[in-house]
Amino acid sequence: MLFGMGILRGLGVTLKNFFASYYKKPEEGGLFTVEYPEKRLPVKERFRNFPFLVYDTTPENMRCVACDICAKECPPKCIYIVRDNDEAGRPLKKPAIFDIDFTVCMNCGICEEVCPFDAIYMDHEFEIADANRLDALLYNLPDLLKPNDYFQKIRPNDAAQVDARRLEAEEKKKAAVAAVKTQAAAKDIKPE
Amino acid sequence: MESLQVLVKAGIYILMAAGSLAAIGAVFFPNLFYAGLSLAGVLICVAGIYLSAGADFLAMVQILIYVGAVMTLIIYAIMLTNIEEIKVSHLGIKQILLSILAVSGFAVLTASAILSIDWRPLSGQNRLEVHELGAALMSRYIFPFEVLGILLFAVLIGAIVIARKDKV
Amino acid sequence: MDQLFVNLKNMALHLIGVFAPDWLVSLSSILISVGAMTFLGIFIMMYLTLMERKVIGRMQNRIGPNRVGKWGLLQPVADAIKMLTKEDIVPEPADRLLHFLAPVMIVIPALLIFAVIPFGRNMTALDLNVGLLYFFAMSSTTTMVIFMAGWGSRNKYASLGGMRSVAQMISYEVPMVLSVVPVLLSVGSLSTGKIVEAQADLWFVLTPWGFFACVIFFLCGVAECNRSPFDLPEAESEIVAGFHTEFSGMKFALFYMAEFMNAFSIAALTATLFLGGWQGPLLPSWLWFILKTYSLLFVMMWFRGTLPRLRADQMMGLAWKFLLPLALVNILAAGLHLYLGGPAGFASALIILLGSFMGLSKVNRSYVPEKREYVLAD
Amino acid sequence: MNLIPTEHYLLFALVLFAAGVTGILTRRNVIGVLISIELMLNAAAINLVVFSHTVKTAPETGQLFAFFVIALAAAGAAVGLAIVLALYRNRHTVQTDEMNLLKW
Repeated sequence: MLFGMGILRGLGVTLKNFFASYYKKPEEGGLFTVEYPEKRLPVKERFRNFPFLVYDTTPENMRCVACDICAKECPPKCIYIVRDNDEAGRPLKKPAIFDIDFTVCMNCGICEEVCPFDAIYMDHEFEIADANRLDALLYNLPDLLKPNDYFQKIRPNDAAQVDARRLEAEEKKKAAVAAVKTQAAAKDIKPE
Repeated sequence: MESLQVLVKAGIYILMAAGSLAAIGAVFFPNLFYAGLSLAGVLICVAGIYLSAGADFLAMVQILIYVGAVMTLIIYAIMLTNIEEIKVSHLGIKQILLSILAVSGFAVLTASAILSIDWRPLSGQNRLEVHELGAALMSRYIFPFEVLGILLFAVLIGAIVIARKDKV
Repeated sequence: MDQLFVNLKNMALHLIGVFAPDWLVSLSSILISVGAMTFLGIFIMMYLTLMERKVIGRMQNRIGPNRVGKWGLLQPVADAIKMLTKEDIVPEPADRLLHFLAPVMIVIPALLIFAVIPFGRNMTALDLNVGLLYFFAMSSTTTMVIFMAGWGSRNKYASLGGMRSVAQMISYEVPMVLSVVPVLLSVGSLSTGKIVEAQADLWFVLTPWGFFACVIFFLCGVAECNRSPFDLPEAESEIVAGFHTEFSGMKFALFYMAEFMNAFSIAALTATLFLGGWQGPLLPSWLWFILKTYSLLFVMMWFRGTLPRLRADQMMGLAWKFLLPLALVNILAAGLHLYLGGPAGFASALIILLGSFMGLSKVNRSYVPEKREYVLAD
Repeated sequence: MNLIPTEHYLLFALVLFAAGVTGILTRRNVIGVLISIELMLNAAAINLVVFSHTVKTAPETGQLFAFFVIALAAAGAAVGLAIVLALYRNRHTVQTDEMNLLKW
């Protein structure tokens, strides 16, 4: 073919691309850059950033029972839990201190998988940069606690499954309690 | 307007002074690269002198050929030959003084000859147009022009043959 | 409207003339032009960098700088501040004098070339009757300065880059000078002003030899300022950054400025020689000049956005084995066209040029091995 | 054109020529000698241009011959430097006084 044809075709492509970027829509070859701070791409549901603790209605009855499984399972060991105990010294099912060091956490989500009490889940909040490195990113209990409806807002499907499972466990437990109560009722009728 | 001419005259004298300084630099700099650069300075000052003498085509040709090509040749040669030897690039101080003495004798002689003659420039000289130069080049001086062409052609081939590395 | 800037300058001169002696007036007229040129040079350089980044961005489907200022308009200011405040490192073995002198001496010819460019009707700063030769003289002095930069910084990459870019600039200067000869044939004068006046009714690019000369001149011009497909000497992947490796801060800004000013003057001269400089139907003359020059600059950036870098031997081969013979044949065709005149000349020039173009491209066909058959082990 | 009396041009050319001659006499490096030769040729070219005003000949003679001088100087420099390169390749030196072997 003629000497310069390949070059001209290549130039044609870039020129078409140059003008397309002005009037074409993103899908059909137009400009698809999302200018970050002003416009944002929606975060996918399964996106996982640093974990947070879920509480149902008020921060007091949070789901975490300080069983320490997540602290053991965490690969980089960035979770630190101290169990709370009441005034008499008996241990309670509540953590007194629950720290996660976000500079160490690698967002792997293992704590979410191993937690038997659906207490800890991965968050979608990633703009948490801070000036000083050491204590600013060491999140303790009050910072980690977030309500359940926030959990439903950011991960609707997972939250729905978790709630369904909890409800069903609730029913089963209530049924079991009811069954125990009926048996007890039946037993104490006989002995009197 | 004559005050502007004073300015131009001063400019020419400055150019001459710079040219001679650069020439002395070109000769006496131990570092050859500096010598090359001061030669370029001389060439540009000489181009300025041509401009003042009314030969602007020549000034442009001078810059184009000399500073563009010959300087590059010289700098290529400097970079390709042995660099360490640059430091020792002057004869002993005695020879230098002797040669300066001899040359200044010659210079004084010629200067007295120059100053003794009364150079009256011809009146009615106007600035030469480039196309007049071209026409003359093609009519009166066609022979030297052709000879120059052949010579440059021969030099082209000769330089390549000499500088070629692999003696095939 | 057309003579806007000329009247502005005359008004300023009258103003000065009121209370100054006449030699000061003529001096100030020179100073006004020089000041305008220098400001233009710096202004062009700043906004060419922005234009280049925006255009190449848009070609690659991204936006290009739009953070600083409205559409990134203040980006050059930000770049300038960054470059000026950056620490100016002089490598220890480097030669102090050369390292300092090189950036200074590369900007001087870049600015001097502006004197000869006709920005509009009688808006040429210095209408020399050897205008075009002045341009070639100035652009050829940069070779020596590039050597100084490469050699001064005592760095292997820098001197290698220096040698390569000088070799490239010299081998592209020959076809560049020869491609301008047909224009001189038809105009008869070297002065850029006369060349533009001669293109009042017919732009040279519309004649066959004019088109080929324009392509050759533009390609050589792009190679002359080490841009786009010919930027091997300062290719990041090849030899770091070529001759300006060891320069940072203000010195690098000067090199950067000189490169863009050269690009602007090449585009301006191509427009002057072949696209009829400031000739144009309606708009004021200087606007026509700006339109043509910036469209040619767009083409330069277009090259940069598309074409891959040429290898060293391809680059040299293109200059000596393709552009030079084509430029010589072009002179022949232009002579024929002017001698015969009319359609006969036009046709003969066209035939000769197309024939030589096909012949040269056949000769320069790079060696492509024929299809290889692979014998698979059974 | 005669802003400056001709003598001053000639004196400037003389200075250049004298510098060139001293350069040739004192330089040990061959390239230094070539640089001095360029100086001398330039001095001659200046005289040619200046004399074209004072001597009654065709006005463009001086300039054209200066043009020829420049072209020849470029040719001379090209061959000279080619010889320097060849010399350097064989003798690994560019010092003038080490080239005393007549037979190659």
